[in-house]
This record gives sequence, C-alpha cells and structure tokens, in this order.
Amino acid sequence: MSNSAAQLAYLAPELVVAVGAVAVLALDILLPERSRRLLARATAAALLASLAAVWWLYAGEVAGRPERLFTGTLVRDGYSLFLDAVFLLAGILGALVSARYVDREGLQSGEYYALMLFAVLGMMLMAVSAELVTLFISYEILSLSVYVLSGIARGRAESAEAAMKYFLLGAFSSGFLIYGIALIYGATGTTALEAIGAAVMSRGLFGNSLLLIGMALVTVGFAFKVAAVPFHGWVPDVYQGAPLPVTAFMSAGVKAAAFGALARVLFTAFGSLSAVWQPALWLLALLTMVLGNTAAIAQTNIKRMLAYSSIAHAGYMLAGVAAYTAGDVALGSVLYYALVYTAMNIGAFAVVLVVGREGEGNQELSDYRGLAVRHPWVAAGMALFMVSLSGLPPTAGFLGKFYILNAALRANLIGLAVALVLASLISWYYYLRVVWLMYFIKPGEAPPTLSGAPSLRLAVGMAAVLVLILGLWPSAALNLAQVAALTVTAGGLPVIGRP
Amino acid sequence: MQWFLEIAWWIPLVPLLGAIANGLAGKRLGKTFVSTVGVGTVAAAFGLALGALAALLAVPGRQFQRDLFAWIPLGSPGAGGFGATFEAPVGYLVDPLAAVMILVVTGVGLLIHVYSVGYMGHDEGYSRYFAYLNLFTASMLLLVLANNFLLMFVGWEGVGLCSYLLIGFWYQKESAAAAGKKAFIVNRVGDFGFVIGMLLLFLAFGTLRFTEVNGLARPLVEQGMVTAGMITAITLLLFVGATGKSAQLPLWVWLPDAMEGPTPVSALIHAATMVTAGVYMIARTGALWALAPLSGAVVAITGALTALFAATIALTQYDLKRVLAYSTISQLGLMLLAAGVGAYTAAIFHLMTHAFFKGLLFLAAGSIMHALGNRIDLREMGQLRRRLPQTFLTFGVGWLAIAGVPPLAGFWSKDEILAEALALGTPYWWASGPVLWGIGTLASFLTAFYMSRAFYLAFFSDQRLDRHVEAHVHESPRSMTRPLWILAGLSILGGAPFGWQALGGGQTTLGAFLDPVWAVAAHGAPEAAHHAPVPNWVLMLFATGVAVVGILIARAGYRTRPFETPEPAQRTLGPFWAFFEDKWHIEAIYHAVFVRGGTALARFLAGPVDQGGVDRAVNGVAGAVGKVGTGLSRAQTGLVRSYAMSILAGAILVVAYFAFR
Amino acid sequence: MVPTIAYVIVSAVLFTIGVAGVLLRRNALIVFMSIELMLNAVNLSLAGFARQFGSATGQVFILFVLAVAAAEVAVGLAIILAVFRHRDTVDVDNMNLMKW
Amino acid sequence: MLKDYFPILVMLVMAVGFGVTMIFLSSIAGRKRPTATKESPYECGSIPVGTARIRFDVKFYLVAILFILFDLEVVFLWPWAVLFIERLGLFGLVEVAIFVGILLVGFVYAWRKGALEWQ
Repeated sequence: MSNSAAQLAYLAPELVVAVGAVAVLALDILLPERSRRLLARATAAALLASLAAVWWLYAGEVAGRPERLFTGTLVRDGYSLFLDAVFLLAGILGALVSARYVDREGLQSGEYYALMLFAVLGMMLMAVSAELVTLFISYEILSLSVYVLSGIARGRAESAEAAMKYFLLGAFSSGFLIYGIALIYGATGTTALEAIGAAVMSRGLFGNSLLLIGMALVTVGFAFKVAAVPFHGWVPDVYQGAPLPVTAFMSAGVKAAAFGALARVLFTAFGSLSAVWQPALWLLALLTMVLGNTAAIAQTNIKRMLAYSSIAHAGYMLAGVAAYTAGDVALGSVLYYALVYTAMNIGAFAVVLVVGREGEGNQELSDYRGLAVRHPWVAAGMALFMVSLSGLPPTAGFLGKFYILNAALRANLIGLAVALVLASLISWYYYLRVVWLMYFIKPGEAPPTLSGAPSLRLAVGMAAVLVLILGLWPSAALNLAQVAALTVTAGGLPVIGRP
Repeated sequence: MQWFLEIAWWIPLVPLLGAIANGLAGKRLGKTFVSTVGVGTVAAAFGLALGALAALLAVPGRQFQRDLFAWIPLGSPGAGGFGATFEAPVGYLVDPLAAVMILVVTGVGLLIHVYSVGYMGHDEGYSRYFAYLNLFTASMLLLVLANNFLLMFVGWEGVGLCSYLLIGFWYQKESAAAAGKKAFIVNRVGDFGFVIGMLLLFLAFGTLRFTEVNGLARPLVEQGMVTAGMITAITLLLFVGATGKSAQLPLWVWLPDAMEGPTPVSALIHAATMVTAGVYMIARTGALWALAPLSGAVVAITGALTALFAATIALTQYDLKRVLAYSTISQLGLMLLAAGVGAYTAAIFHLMTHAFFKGLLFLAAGSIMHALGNRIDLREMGQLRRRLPQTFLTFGVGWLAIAGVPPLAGFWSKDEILAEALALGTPYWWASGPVLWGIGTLASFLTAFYMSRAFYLAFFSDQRLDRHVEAHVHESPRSMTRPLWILAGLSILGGAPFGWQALGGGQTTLGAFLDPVWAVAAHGAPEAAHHAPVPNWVLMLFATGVAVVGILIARAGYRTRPFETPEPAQRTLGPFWAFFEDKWHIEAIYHAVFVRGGTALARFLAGPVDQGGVDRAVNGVAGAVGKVGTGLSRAQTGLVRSYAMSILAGAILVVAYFAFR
Repeated sequence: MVPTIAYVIVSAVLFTIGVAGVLLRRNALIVFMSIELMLNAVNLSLAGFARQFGSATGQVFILFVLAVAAAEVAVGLAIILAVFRHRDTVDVDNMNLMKW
Repeated sequence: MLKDYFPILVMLVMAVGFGVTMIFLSSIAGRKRPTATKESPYECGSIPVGTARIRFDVKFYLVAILFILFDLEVVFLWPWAVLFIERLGLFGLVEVAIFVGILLVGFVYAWRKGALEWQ
C-alpha cells in the first residue's frame, strides 16, 4: 500500500477540485457576509489549479500510457485528461458567468460554488472510472449536485419545479443504470470494464440475456443524461427553469461527462458486442437530432431553444459514438465535439446572461431584436456562437461536425451522415434567426440595457476566442483528442481483475 | 518575384484585417479612418494580386500551391475505410484561373470601394458597411484562392453571409429584411447540394484538394475505382450549389430581391463577383465535368434557358436595378452555358468583361439614384442625359458593351461563348451545339433590346421627373464618377486585347494563358471534337447584326416618343408581356407549391393546433418544419409522468432490441 | 440453497413494482418512494450475485447504493419541500409551469 | 429445496393465525364502551394533542435529513474497521481520517448555517 500515496499524484486534478469544494464550504462559514464574493474567486482558483495539474500530467507524458490506480478502479490516461480539461473549461466558464448572477439573484453563494465544484468533481471521476461501481458513484455525485443547483433559486417556482423534475426523472433513470450494472455484474462476475470485455470474449457471452439487458439498461441510463430522444423529456423544462448560469454549466459539462462515460463503457467493455449496440445508437442519434432540431424551431424562449438545440447536439455526438467501427477516429471526433460544444454553448448562454435581466427576464427571442445596433460586440459574439452551433465555417462547430461526419463515413454510416447534414440544415434556420433578429430587425421599444460584469464579458471573450481557435487552428486540440481516443481504442489498458 | 506568390495568402488576409478594424473600431475613429482602411486594404490586395500575377508568369507550369498549415489533419494511419488519410490544409493555389479571378475581385472591388465612399457618405452605418464589404472581399478572395473544397466552402459561406448582411443592410425597411431572408433560404437549398456533393467526392476520392481531384478523376474512372455514375452524381450535386449561388433556374428567385441592398453592393456582390462563384467552381473542377457529359449538358441547357428566361423578364421591368438584376441572371446563364460545353476560357472571359460592364451599369444606376433621391423607376426618369452627362456617357458605354457592339468588351466574350457553344455542343440533342447557340443568340438579341429600352427610357424619351426631385438633380461627386470612367474604359478596352484573335479563329491571348489549367487536368482525355461549322467572322458579323437590330428596334420605340402605357413592346407582345412580367408565373408556382403547400402540410402534420402565441414566419418549407416542431414540442407536456413514460418506453424498446435482436 | 435466479426474479418483480409506482402515483413523495424501491430491488439482485460469486464487490456495491439512496433522500426531500412551499401541493401532475 | 422453508411457513401461519384469532375473539367477547380516551391514538402513554393528520413542521424534515445522512455514512466505517488491522495500516487510517474530516466539515457547515437550531 505504500505506493497508494504515489498513485494519488496521478489524481492531482481531481484532488485539487475536491479540496477546493470542501474549502469553499469552509470559507462560506468562516468568511464574513460581505466578503462572500471571494468564493467565486476561490472556485475559479481551484479550477485553474486543477487545470494546471492536468497540464502537469500532460507534460509528464501520462497521456500516452494509461496508468491504472487503486487496483484498477481508476485509470489515468489521455482520455480522462482530455475530458478533465473539458470539464474544467466548463467549470471555469460556468464560474465566470455565475459571479454577478449569484449576487444579483441573492443565491446561497457557498452552496452554489461548492456544488458546482462537486459537480465538476463528479464529472472528472466519471472520466477516470475504469469500473462500474466507481462510475456509478461519480455519476451520482454529479447528478445530486446538479439537481440541487437547478433548484437553488428557491425564490422562483420554476427553479424548484425544474429541480423536482430533474430529480425524479434522474433518480428514475439512475435506477435503470444501476440495475443494468447489477445485471452486468451478474453475467460476468466483475464490474471492471476491461475484465467485462475480457469475460465477454473468453466466455462467449455474446448471447447472454443478462448481459445484453444489463448493457441496454446502462445505455438507457446514460442516454438519459446525454438527453437522447426518447429520454429527453426533462431537458427543455429543466434548462428553462434552472438558473441561467447553471443551465449553461450543465448543458455542456454534464453532457460531456455522460458521453465520456458512455463511450468508455461501450468501447472498452462492450466493443465485441458493437453489432448489438451500434444500430440502436444509430437510431437514437437519428431521432435525437431530428426531434431536437425540429422542436427548436418552434421555440420563442431562447433558453428553451438552446435546450432543444442541446438535444440536437447530443444527437450529433451519438452519431460519433455509433461510428464505433471507425475506432479512434470516432471517439476522437466525440471528444473534440465535446470540447467545441462546451466553448460555443456556454458562450451562447453567457450572451443570454449578458442580455438577461433580473429574475430570468429578457429571455425571449424578441428581446434580441436590433441588438447589433446598440451592442455590436455582444451581438458579434452571439452571432459567432450561433454560426458555430449551426456548424458553419470557419468556426469550431463546423470542424466538430465535420469530424463526426468523417467518422460516420468511415464507419460506413452513410445514411446517418446524410441525416446529420439535413438536420444541420434545419438547425440553420433557428440559429441564424437569432443573428437575423440581432442584425436585421428594428429594436423593440425598451432598449435592453446590459449587465456588464467584467467576469461575464471575460467568459464571452474566452469562449469566442476558443471557438475561433478551435475552428482555425484545431491541430493541437485535435491531436490531443486523437491521442486520448487512442488510449481507449488501441487497447491501452491491459486486462485487470478477474478475467 | 517568386516572393509575391509566397505571400499570396496576404491577399485575403489584408481585407479581413480591414474588416476587423472597421467593424470593431470604425465607429469611434471616424469616417476618414474607415474610408482609408476600407479602400486601402483592398488597394493593397489589388497590388499583391498584380504582383502574384507577374510572379506566376515566371513560374514553370504556371501553378503555385502552398499549404500554410494543416487545418484539418485527419485519420490515423491504417485506419478507416478509404485507404487514404485525409487532410484539408489551409492552403492556396495560384494558377492562371485564380490569378484572373483575384484580379477581377480586387480590381473591380477596389473601384466599387472608392465609389462607396461617395455613395454611402451620408449613411449612418458607414463603418458597418465598409466592414461588411471588406469582409466580403476577403471571403471572395478566400473562395478563389483556396486549394481545396473545404476551404472554398468557408469562402462560399462567407460570401453568402456578407451577401445577406448587405442585402439586409437597411434592415429598417421590411422589404430589405425579407429579401435577405429569401436569399438565405434559397441558398440553403443550393448549399445542401454542395455539401452532399463534397461528401460524395470525398467518399470517392479520399481527398478534397483541387489538384488531386482533377488529377485523379480520369485514372480512377478508367481503373474502375470510381464509377462514371458517381462522377455524374457529384457534379450534378455541385451544380445544385452553383445554381443557388449563381441564381440560375430554378433557384434564381433571390437575386432580383437582393437589389434591396445598397447599389454598390449589387454591383460588387450581385453582379461582378459572388454570383460568379458557381461558374468559377465548375471551371475549377473541369476534369470532373469532362467525365460527366450528362452533367455538362444539364449545366449548358440550364444556363441557356436561364439566359433566355431572365432576358424576357428583364424587358418588362420598370425598376432599373431589377432590369440589371435580371440581366445579370441572364449573363450568368451564358457563362454557365459556356462552362457546360467545356469552354471554360470563354466562361471566364465573359465573367471578367461582365464584371467590368455590369459593375459599370450598376454604379451608373447608383449614380442616377443618388441624383434622383433614391428613385429608380424608369417611368420617373427621362431626359437625364443633360442633367447627368457623365453618368449618361458611362452608362452608354456599359449599354453598348452588354449589347455586344464591337469592339467593346462584351462583344468579344459573348461571341466567344456562342461560337464555342456551336462548335462544341454536347452529345445530347436537347443540348446540342445549334440548340444552345440558337437560345444564346435569342437571349443576346433580347439583351440588346431591353438594355436599349432602359437606356432610352432613362436618358432620352420625355422628361417625367417628379417636380420636387427635378430641382435637386445633380451629378455625383468625383469619388463616384471616377470609378465610372475607369470601368467605362475597361468596358471598352477590356475585351479586344484578350480575344481579338478569335476574329481569325485562332487561340486568344486569354486562352493561351488559361487553357493550360484544363489541359493539365484533362490530360489523356480524347481531344474534343473542335470543328467550327461556320467561320468565326461570319458568326461575329451575325452577332453584331443581331445586337444592332435589337438596339434599333428599341430606338424606334423609345428614343423620342414620350413614354406611355402600354408601351410599344407591351403592345407588340400582347399577352406574352403579362406572362413575362409575372416571371412566367414561376414565382407564383413556387409560392403555391412551397409556401402554401408547406403550410397545408404543416396544418396536416400539426393537427388542430392553436395558432396563437408563436411568432413564426410561415416561410414555405421552413414554416412547415416549424409547424412540425410545434407539433412535436406539444408532446412536451411538462408532466413528469409522461416523461417517465417516455423513458420507460424507450428503455423497453432498447432492452427488447438488445435481447431479442 | 436458493438459486440465484430466484433472487433475480424477485428483484425484477420489485423493480417493476417500483417502475409502476413511478408511473402511476401522483404524489411526489410516493413517486420517490417507488424509486427507492427500484434501488432496493437492485440491492437484492446484487446480494444474490455477490453470494453466487462469493465476491465482495456486490456487497460493497450495496453499501454504496444505500449511501447514494440516503443522499437522494436528503436532496429529494429538500427539493419536494421547496416545491411544496411554492405550490402547496406535491402532486406531480400539477408541475407544468414549463412545457412545450 | 423448498423443504428448507417449511419451518418458516409454519411460523408464518402461526403468527398470522394468532393475530387474527385474538382480534376476532376480542371483538366478539369484549364489551364495547368507547370513551374519548379509548378512541384516541396511542402515543406511548402521553396524552395526544390535536389530530394526527397535521402537517409536521419543516424542522422535523431537516433533522431527519441530517440524521439519515450522517447515520448512513457510518456504514462505510464498518468495512474499514474489518480490514483495518490486517490490510490497511497507516494509509487506511489517514484515509478514514480524511473521510471523517469531510463529514466533519459538512457537520460544522450544517451547524453554522443554523440547521441544528430548533428556532
């Protein structure tokens, strides 16, 4: 056990966030009322420190060779490092967009930031989990945190209702997930992903109904979290009801975490059963992107529109996972898309926050009329995010979609690729309608005054720069994604635990 | 000299920097700054383009390709189903074709920027305007310099974006906003074709680089790696993209409405440059089209029919800018006709001269609008030659050039198109040489007629100006007239030096410069049967005769007579006039099929749904999708139990599928 | 010795009862209790499997599930209370402030 | 196999039978003279106040929530205790100290936030 302490070094990013979360709680009771603003800074500092730790591990070339920790319950590899970076980005942007909002709406800042950190911690642990029990616990750390976060604006009935819907449905679906895990355990006698994969192969469990049902239920559990149709019902209501910064944070972070875990489970444990799950994901992806995009067109509330849009993007990413046969190209495209989506979606929400008023006001599409005239910068940012979300060049969204298309084509999913293009065409209508409203329509009677918190502007700026960089010079990020994907697909993990 | 090619990537970058500077800081730094940056960057790009051309002449093989950085490095070695790893670089390709294009874009663009300084001088959105215009220039240059499809698509969407922004520039006007929207939606149809075509191309070739696509096309088809049907499918899909951008049948509807934008924009984007992107794209991938005769024939006949169709509409219009818009559609049809039969040099030649004279005509029309306080209706003009002498003279030059009167620029290029169409034709009877030539000639005749009609109605005829307007009529400032004169000079001289050899049937100067582009690409192709059934000078004489007759008929009807309705052409054409004026009922048909049909479909799909609450533009198919969306989101009852039910149903289906597959 | 399949069947039945409860009951608290029933059904099958394999994994898993369930109780009760304060009811069919 | 369960079945039958019989016998044998005291709910001998169907004060929930949480976390101490001597050693001690420390932070947090105050 002496090397247990040494193994902790590999978990530096996670530990930093965990310590940060506890520290924020402690600070909340230690600090006097008026210096609560420090909590936002402490949160950002913890996340930045964690990002530095990720960087440190990258520099130590941990990315290329997976390191199994604590008897194989956790694995530190390029995959988890890349995802950690995505979650931390979501966390940092989320903390930045929260600062002013939390003050203005009078939310409990201690709980708020601590829960945000716990949510990030849950995501990061999901990414490093190499075993289903750990994965389930991480999933619940994340879930419980975001349930509370979405209901933290206790003064608003919508927020409470959102939390309740999210909670009841989330607990319901995590029941499926855990039941699936139990059945998989029953079929293979292990919960370690690698060992499950090995057991399937060595014992020929291809037709074992316990295993297949278990796999189906686990897929359902994650499909709920990624908001795939028909498990998407909660998304519009929760995204609309939750406090705006929370929506921004979870729309990107939770989705990325769920995709990271889903892909790792399917690729590592059930790669040999891909013939079973691939067609199912194919269909889910199709339904998700079509329904998400068509329903988004009918929305008049921008939060709700972005909620449906996030469903659609889940469909695109599902297409990437469904392209399993393309191997690391498929997984890499999903990872890259997760990064891109985090930047552009939180960016878009940040602009919604800039435009928004107290008590979730100013969130109708009509509030964006003529924005370009009075606030060219803000409008330019929003236009950039909308263009990126719609997948037009030269933005990051275009490349992200392009890579997924590439993966789908390589996996010979031509029908899905065409559907993806068609679905994006539909999406252009509602994304660019926002651009349209901002640039081509006369402003309404009451000109929107913007809340100009510097942290909010910083978040918009950061997201915009990222969207451009990831669109124009994607090579670096793309290579990282590719390496990350390879650590999972190239069998970087030798079999551990009982075969 | 080589140095100019090394730094050719600055050509789009400089206007882009100008766009950023103007967009972000223009409002604060004042008009002088905006004008200096706006015009200066385009001038710099023009200088760089000239340098690049000079350098290119010294390069053996006349082709220079450079990858700046690996934009999209893709694929892991050995993985994937296509054998090849794929990469899309950010890189540029300078060859004679690209050189001609960048010169046209920066040259004409520069003049129009200068003109805009005067024309837009009093507009509130001055800096916004120049930011958009610079951004457009940058995107267009990216489009023509890109060395692969993907990067070209970036430019393709970029020019589209700027086009919508500029059509809707005066968004306070409902009609301008609606026009931008229309352009947007129609172009999406074209983009869909383009994207799918690009995907198929990638599937078939494993690369999107122009040089590789052109080089691989014939070997791959000959080895049976790619079927001819695939090539036909790819080219037809790409052509769908071209019809959108170049406003051809059946997607032409957006261009006339695009005239809602400022006039210099119409000149630059909707006449001289962007709309020719479709022609350029076809020329760029010539080797593909050489393998798909059916696609070529479709392009040629579409172009020819569009040319005729748009010309008939043009002759019924009263809005001078709309006359020019339909004329643009018609001329673009001629270019595509040439591209379809494989006469790329002729197509590019006409693209170039058209940029000169159509740019000139639009700017002159803008000058008229400027003088008349934004009035553009031919019925409210007349006798303007005395009040606007410079505009009159320059417009006159443009008129003669487009009508095809020798030795002006338009004559040479139009004649070359018609001669090549007759000589080359396509293997299909419905697009054979004589058919194409006949339709093209008829369109040319109509062009001569309707342009003369517009010219005489504006500058001769009787004086029909509004009393209040009349008092303020003034010639435009020098920043506007100077570009007019330069373009007039180009319209006179810009054709003969490049195409005079056609007189004797020999290879033209431009041909000698451009032809190698396609010679390399079509290497190994069977020599096209280039037989001239009729000596070229006979055709030229005939074409001149057609133009002159057209002009003379219009002169008889409109020059001296006071204007009255029904006007002479209307009396002659009888019921046809109304038919043409209503755009052959096509827009009505579109409206019935897509807008009303879409709405009906939506009603059917969405069922008894209340109409209130949702502020939704019922815009044809988009509206239909919107209705479907509304219908779908009605399933979003907000009730936890229904969501749980949906989750359970999904779970049961997934489990059932996994377990009992 | 009871065969493992018996545990699995009973646990499946319990799970189904839980699912049915979620779908059929309107009181949020009872819906929540049904979810807890689902979790405990899982625990039963875990216990069965753990006994079959003689491994500790399943038992440890049960402990974790219990802990998670407790945390869910805490969070769930707090959320349901928050809703009750706004709406004076915990009927889930009344929770439709947001829809479409 | 089912034979193993026979005693349980017997036990079940006896338990149910006894209960049913007793209730049945008392209902036919006993005299019914209800008074207010007899009708009132039985609460461990103390006198019930008001109706049983009242809304409980939120404070009860709060305490219950806290109780459940801290009660259940103890579950994790048990496997640790079982393995502590043989397997875990000093590292295990540090680990559990951290675990309890985190719980402590939570406890102090709840305390300082006033969750334990009855007012």
